[in-house]
Amino acid sequence: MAKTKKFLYVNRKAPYGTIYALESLEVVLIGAAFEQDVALAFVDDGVFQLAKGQNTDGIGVKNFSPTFRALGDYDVQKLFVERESLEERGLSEADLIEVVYEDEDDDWAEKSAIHVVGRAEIADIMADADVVLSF
Amino acid sequence: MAKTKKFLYVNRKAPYGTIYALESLEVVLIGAAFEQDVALAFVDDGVFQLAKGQNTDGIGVKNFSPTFRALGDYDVQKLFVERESLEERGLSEADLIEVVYEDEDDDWAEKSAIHVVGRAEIADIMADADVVLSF
Amino acid sequence: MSTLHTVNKSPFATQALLSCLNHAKAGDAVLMIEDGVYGGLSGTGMSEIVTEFGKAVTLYILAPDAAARGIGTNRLIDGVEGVDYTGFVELVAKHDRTQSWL
Amino acid sequence: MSTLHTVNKSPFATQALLSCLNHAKAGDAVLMIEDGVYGGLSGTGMSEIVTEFGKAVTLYILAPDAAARGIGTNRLIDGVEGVDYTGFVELVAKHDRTQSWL
Amino acid sequence: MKIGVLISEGPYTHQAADSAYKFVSAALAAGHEVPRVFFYHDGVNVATRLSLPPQDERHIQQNWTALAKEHEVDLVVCVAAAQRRGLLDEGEANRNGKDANNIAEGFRISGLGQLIEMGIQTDRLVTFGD
Amino acid sequence: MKIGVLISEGPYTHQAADSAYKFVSAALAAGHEVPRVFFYHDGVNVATRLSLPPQDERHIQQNWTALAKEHEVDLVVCVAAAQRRGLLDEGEANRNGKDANNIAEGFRISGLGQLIEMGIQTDRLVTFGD
Repeated sequence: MAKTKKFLYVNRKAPYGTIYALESLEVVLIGAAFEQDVALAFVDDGVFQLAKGQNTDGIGVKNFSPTFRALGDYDVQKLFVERESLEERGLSEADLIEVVYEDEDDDWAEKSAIHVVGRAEIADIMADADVVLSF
Repeated sequence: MAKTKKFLYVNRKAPYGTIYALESLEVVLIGAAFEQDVALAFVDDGVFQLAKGQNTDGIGVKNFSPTFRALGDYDVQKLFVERESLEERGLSEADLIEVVYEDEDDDWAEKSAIHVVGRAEIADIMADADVVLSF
Repeated sequence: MSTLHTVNKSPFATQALLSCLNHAKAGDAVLMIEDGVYGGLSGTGMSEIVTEFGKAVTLYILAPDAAARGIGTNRLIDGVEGVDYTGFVELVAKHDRTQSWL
Repeated sequence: MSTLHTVNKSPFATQALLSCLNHAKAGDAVLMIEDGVYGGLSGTGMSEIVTEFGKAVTLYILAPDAAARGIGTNRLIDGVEGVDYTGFVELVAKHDRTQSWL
Repeated sequence: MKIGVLISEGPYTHQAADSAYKFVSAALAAGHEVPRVFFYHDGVNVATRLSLPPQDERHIQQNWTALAKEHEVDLVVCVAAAQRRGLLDEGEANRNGKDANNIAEGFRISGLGQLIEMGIQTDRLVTFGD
Repeated sequence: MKIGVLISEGPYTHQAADSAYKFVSAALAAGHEVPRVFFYHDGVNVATRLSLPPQDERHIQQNWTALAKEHEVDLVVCVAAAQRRGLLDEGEANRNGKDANNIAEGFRISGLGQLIEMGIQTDRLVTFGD
């Protein structure tokens, strides 16, 4: 079997105006079954995908933000959110939904999968990936 | 018959990367047969549609810029190009293709259909239209 | 005579809102819809410029699109008014023409 | 280890090129394709910032896309190198990964 | 008041067809007339009857077909844009030697003149696109 | 070297499918392998056999079908994205009670796992989108 590769999903677009955010999430969910190293980066308007309190009743489009919360169950533990992108949009970590996973190496303690990091660290994460999928 | 309306076609997108510029031109050509008052505005990246010297041989996409030159034959005499948009892109009127028409009120003298005007005038033209079609 | 402008793009992603505001005339209305609603957020890198333009034009936001994106009315720039689709229709009827900044 | 970044949007329309340049690392390559080729133009409102970033990364432009848009090589920012599709393939092979800034 | 609507993007990918549907529904509910909706660019793809969205999502084509039937809205798909993108009715398919067609009930294929005509004959024209 | 390609936009509307075609042709000519091209989002619309572009324009679907046949490239269309947008093969149409299908020769419909697999098995992955 091939060695494990580092997959990075880069999300730069806002939800609902276009379908990229939803269809990106569908790839992540399928990809989680392949036992590769998986990380997600939320940059630019991609940070809006994780905004709390989304209610799509008025636009007739399905609200897919709860699906992000399921990522922890799929053992996706690395959702990197760019701090500069949040700040430019007047957001902080408190405005984001919670995504948690149970850490098997730490007695199944519940931990946050969301990591707010600076732009330089996002650049490092990008430069460390084997496969970058952009949405 | 209904009174003549002022149709304004607003072109804000570059050619070839997307089809909007080409399909906008197709609307203008059909619309020219309806004997309405027709004007085109080229704003933002739309000014690139009129750039001289386009050669699409290398990308396998049809070069439609010669079709602009035919607009004069369809009696389309008003192509307004925003000066500020040109300047931001390092362009001047000399970088644009020629589009001419024959002025029936001036002994069929050949005149340029391209009018480079300032942003305020573009705003006036927009505010004077009855129907605005955006591409 | 006045125009209803609609903007459906995030001002952090494209130049559509800025171009719209640069061409709107005093007395016009600008309705932010779809991803355009982010233009109504206060406390962002765009808020100041939107607020400044808002002195000449009336700014609206399509409330169902804002709610979909988790934007509460308390997060909006002062003076940005929320409307529903019925309000959108009223704005179209009230102004002499509608121009979409795509 | 280095990355080939591709940008296919006009820098006058979207933030893609700027975001790419803000994340590219020294030694990376940035290839402007499709409407992205406008980022290679000299004498524009974007030229200075692109030139500045070009000190750390290598800037390329897909020549067939530039020709399609009427951009002669004499209009390019100094140091921006034109490549054809074969050169594009070579850049992909030469760098460890490709990242598209859509 | 007569309001014409232009839809320039395809279903699901962009919100345009959803926004337009909500807008037209509200306009009709308010007593306005929406004599025609014109589908151009990728908007022509709204008219396919082969779409199979997930059960828990809206069915954009069926919503439009139902709305048009109830309120007698003329749903016009641009023929040139449709041919490029593979959206055909039976006549187009037969004339061009294609073995299938995919247009849904309530939509009809016609020329760009119908868009200009809509601009002339309505009091307002509203565009939903990308 | 093995290069995988992802196409995320539909034909004619965006240049993505054209750029990818030129890129893949050049990669194959340079001696690289392109084992698979994956079509996602509106990219699935490239696979319709009902497209009728004007005579003086390129035929994007036919170009891909010919290239795939000559070089044994696996053209895979994402099933979920395809169903939303109305791109079906005969089996999908039959299973879902649709009276027509529209996929072209040389393309096959499969799951997103094929995209991940492509990422694992190739040396490079290049995305063409919007």
